[in-house]
Amino acid sequence: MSEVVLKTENLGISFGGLKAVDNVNIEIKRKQLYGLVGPNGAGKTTVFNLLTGVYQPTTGCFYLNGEKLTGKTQEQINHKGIARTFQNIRLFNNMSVIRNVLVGLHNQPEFKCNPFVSLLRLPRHFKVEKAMRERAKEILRIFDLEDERNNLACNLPYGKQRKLEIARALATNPKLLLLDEPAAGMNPHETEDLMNIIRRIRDEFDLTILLIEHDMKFVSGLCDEITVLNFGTVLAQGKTEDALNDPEVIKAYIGE
Amino acid sequence: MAKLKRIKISDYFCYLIVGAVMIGSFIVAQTGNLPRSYSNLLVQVAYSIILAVSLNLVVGFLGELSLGHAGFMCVGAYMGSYLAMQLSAVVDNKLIVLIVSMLAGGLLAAFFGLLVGLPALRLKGDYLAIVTLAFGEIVRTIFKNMSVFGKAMGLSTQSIKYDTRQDTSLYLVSFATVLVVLFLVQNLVRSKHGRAITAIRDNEIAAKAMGINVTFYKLFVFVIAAFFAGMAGVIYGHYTTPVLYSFFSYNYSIEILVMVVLGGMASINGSIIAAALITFINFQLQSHLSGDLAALKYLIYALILIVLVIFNNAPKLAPIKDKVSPKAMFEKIRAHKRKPGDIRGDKSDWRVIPTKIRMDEVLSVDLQQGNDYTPDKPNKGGN
Amino acid sequence: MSTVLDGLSLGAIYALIALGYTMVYGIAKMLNFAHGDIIMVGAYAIFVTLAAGGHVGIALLVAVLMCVVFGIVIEKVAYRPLRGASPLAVLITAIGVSYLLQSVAQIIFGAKAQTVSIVSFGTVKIASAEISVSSLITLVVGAVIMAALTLFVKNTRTGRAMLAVSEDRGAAQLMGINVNRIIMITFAIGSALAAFASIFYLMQIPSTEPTLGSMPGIKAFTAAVIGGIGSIPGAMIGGVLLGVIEKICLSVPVLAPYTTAVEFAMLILILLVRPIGLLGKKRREKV
Amino acid sequence: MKKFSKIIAMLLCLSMVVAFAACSGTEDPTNASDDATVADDATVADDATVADGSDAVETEFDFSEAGQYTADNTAYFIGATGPLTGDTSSYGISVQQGAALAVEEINAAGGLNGVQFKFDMKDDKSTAADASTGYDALYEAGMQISIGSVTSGSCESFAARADEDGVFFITPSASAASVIAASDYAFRVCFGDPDQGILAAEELTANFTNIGAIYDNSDPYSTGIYEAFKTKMAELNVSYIEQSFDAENNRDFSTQVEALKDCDVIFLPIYYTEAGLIAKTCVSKGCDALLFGCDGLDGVADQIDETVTNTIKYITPFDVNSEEKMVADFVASYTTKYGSAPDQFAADGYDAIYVIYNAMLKAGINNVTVAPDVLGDAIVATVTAADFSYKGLTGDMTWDVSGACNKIPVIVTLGE
Repeated sequence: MSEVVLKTENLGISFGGLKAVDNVNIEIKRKQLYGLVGPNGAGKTTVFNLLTGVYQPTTGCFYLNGEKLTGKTQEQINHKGIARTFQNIRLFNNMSVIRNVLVGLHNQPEFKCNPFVSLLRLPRHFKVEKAMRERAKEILRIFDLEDERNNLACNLPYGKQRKLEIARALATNPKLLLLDEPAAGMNPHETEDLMNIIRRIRDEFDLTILLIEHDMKFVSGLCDEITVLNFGTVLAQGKTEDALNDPEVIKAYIGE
Repeated sequence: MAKLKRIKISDYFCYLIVGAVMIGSFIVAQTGNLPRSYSNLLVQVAYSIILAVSLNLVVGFLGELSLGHAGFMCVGAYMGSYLAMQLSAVVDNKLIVLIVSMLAGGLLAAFFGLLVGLPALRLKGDYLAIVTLAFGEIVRTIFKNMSVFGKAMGLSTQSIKYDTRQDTSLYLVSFATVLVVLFLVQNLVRSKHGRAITAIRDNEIAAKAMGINVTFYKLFVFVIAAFFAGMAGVIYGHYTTPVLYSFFSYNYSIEILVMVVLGGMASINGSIIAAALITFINFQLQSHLSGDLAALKYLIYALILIVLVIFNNAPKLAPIKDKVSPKAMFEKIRAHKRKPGDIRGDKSDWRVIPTKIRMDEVLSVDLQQGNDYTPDKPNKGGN
Repeated sequence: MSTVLDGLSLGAIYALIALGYTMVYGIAKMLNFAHGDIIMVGAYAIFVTLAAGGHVGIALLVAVLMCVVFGIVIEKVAYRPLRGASPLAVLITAIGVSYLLQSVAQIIFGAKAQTVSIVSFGTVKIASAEISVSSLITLVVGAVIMAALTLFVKNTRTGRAMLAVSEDRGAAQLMGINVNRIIMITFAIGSALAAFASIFYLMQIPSTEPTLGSMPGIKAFTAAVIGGIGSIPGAMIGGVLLGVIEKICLSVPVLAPYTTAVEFAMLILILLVRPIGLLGKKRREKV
Repeated sequence: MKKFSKIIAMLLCLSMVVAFAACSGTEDPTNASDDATVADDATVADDATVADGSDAVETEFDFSEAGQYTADNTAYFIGATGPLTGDTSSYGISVQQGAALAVEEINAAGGLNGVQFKFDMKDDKSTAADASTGYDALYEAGMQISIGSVTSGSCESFAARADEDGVFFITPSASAASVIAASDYAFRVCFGDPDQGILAAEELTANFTNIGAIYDNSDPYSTGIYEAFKTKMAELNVSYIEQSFDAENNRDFSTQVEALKDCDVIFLPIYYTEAGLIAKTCVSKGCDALLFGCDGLDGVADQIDETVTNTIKYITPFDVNSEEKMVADFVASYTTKYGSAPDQFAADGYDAIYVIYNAMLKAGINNVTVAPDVLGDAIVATVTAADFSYKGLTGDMTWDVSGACNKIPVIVTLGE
């Protein structure tokens, strides 16, 4: 169980000469829960953006299960198996909860349905729609959102919106899930709940998870390995305990 | 789980009203009491509905502002009518000629839709709006100068025009077309593809991250909308003669947009009602305000427009509106029967639905370009 | 050569109108489709003053006054209630206002074009081409207004408040800026610019009719977009560019009937290369 | 919005149904009421312009039966459509005012055998669709005879409808060939576009060598004349410089005038609004060419001021400065009524009404509820008869079955 799912090689990007991310090398193994931490502006979200194709890296490249994904578009990368959530929640606010998840299911091969089939409402359309709904409900059940499925996404409380975003990402059936501050804005109880869910989906869906988080309790409770970023460069890397106790890391967080 | 499908009336409301008007007018026509002006009004209503519903696909569902919808209609009207005239010399059946030319006109317009869709991939908001406007103007300028389409004299469609004295079936055909268009649009909107399209509207970045093929769907919507507008153009060509480029100006595109906005973004029923209403108001104003009073026509139209829009949208008037609105009262009666949090549907109130018409440009006075947000070019040798 | 000069002076008019467009757009965040009709209001104000025997200077003053009053009233009555509503709703109201102004003008002044006998300054010879003095004045005044506007926005309290409102209306309000007042001032300035545009328009094209504003309005909108909406120098450059292209097209007989198509095709090309216009400011959505 | 508009939709559907029902009430064709207002042909109006009556026409037609929509008419209803709003509205309004003046005069003089006339013009914004809508509204309001539409595009649409119903119309100003070709019942008062183009080509080549032309490529009237002019010039093998503009989008003519600066004459097959601007551009460009135009140029005198020194000539059937009594009277009463001098559109509108009046008088129409198609056939027969002619403001006119008007053009000169 030690095959490498995500591997980045010297990943870096610069904006107008300023290196936002530089020389990041990460290796994440299958079913690993991996943390990416660092102070504000350290370039964590930029790494996510690089891994999902929002930005194209200026230097370096990354591989998913040995396949090079650098240069692919966001859609292609998602199809290859990387899904993400966003730091500032990006739900489809004017759509109901279940439809948010249904959008995530859109590209699953078993739900393929030609637009013209839908336009004419051929039998396949109904079959697919029904199957998709069933599947979406299953996913919502994991996150305890099934009862809210007909609510508008924007009417959900904050914690549930975060969970819905994860559910939606999960619906795209990823191999690697990137969670950008999943516990932000949650109370301790919700955080505890979320940690359980994350472990559960890792096991149930055979997932590898890379997450950004500021809550160190959350990180140390969940992740076995982390990378600490500061000013775009890797400050420390390795076992969570070791990395967090690295003097450089403490300095970066607390200051001199 | 109860598998019995609940039939929601609101889902079929549009078919009901369109069908009712169609059958109702047909019955009236059979008794010989349908005045020609009304059968002609019905044709106008029909092509307005097609235009408004198809534009709503672009503006309401995809969230891109298009000011060039009349351009697609123009393509359909010129090319489709021209084809119909050629066809009518060979084929005897008027209905077949109309249907074939409608499909052909639609396809040609769809091709232009593809052309307009391409910049839509790169441009946003107002920039896209002006490009669509520009497209509409370019199209009609080109048609204006083609001698095969009669240059500034327009394309005379006398030979295919329905003689409304003997043959009032055009409105029936048009309404049948409306039903087909509605069927297709409703199906699209209520399918997974419709969800993908609305997802792009709600949050393009998230939609991309979910693996939605944004390029495909944007082009798809533009093509479909253009196809329908082209069909509306062919109906127009059969309805009146000559097909004249001046009709398809951006003013007409805006009129279609007014229908969409008044009817409500992403509300097909609303588009139908607003299209019928505006066509009807225009018809009444034109019929009743003649001679010296004609100048009042636009005055009244403008006042209706301003008052309606302000009444519907002004944040400060919202409490007053909720009080007087019959639907709000109806809701109140139903409210206690319903569990809170059981609000159905995702169309919501259109006022809160944003379109990507981003009005977020900044007034800038500096000449240098801010490229702080553009990533540097990838280093080719780096991998 | 003279074609280019003609284009410059036509472009200067487009640029003046585009300046007003872009100001209002940048600050009030709305496409003011009625802006062209404010020019029509100015043109009729000049027409009436001149017909009553007034001097050109007085006419300009009256026009500025009328336009500013119209601008402010329209903003108050038609746009202010919609602050915070969907931008499309405001767009539709602006179209309504445009229709309204046109029909009122037709009711008052009739549909027929009215000749405006405005002083002609004759022509001067520059590099073997004759150019009318009024065109030169238009260009110079256009440039001066642009410079003054830039200075105003950069260096005065109100100007900086405008910038703040255009950056972030909510934040500006929190900082104690009276947003309504700033937007009103913007409309007043935009309308005053329209009044200037109308007098130069009349110098070039000495005739006024109710639909006078719609064509320059749409051209100015195009110019503003070419230059990058919200950019003051961009509006100027876009306007002049549009004017020159229009004139060059018209001077080639084969191309002349397609002038409008060429202008708009150029717009599309520019936007495809630079999706934010020539000098537009890029804002990337934070992911 | 939705809540609100749903209600409106209900109302709309209701109103449609009600409207249908209401209309069915007025449609009863059996209700051929012989209202008291219908006068017998006892009193013959003492109008000087009446051509000598012949009984031949009268006997062929039976005017007694009322039309579907005309049964309730208490006055002969003349309908028209024209641009009353929008870019070309000044032309429509001129026609409307000229026609209204004529109707007023006729009514004041006692109408047709004591029966009054009613005139109504619907706005069509120069578009085909609105012209047909306007036609329908007029027809159902009881229109019996018409002066068609003002501009060519919409008049073709009007003609297509009128042909279905057999409604006679004589358009004051829609000069495109396609208009009278579209219907057997279509006639016109003005010259045809091609005729003017050919005439202008002949006139210009005979007198000038250095010829330029500016036309409006967005306007059917202008392109109609220009195409004929172009063909004729090619035929005569004379070269000239061509310039064009698009009235919707260009109002600045410096480029065109610059290109034609050295011409002796500039041919302007356009309307007077733009011609006035071109004349003024000539001043600022220092171009002293003669400006030669067609009937659309009539009215240009209002559009220029004393700064314009170019001589302007145009082919026209109507000269506002004519000494002729009929013209002078018309100009006087028009100016009193509307506060400005009439242009050729007004004169054409005025003439069109009088042609209809005279034709009806000659055909011996005696039933105010006469069906439009019956009236149409009778008037076509009357107007195309060899002995029918009308001397109006715009010259002596006769018509053939094509619907074209034969009259002799005059060339008017301004500022010589």
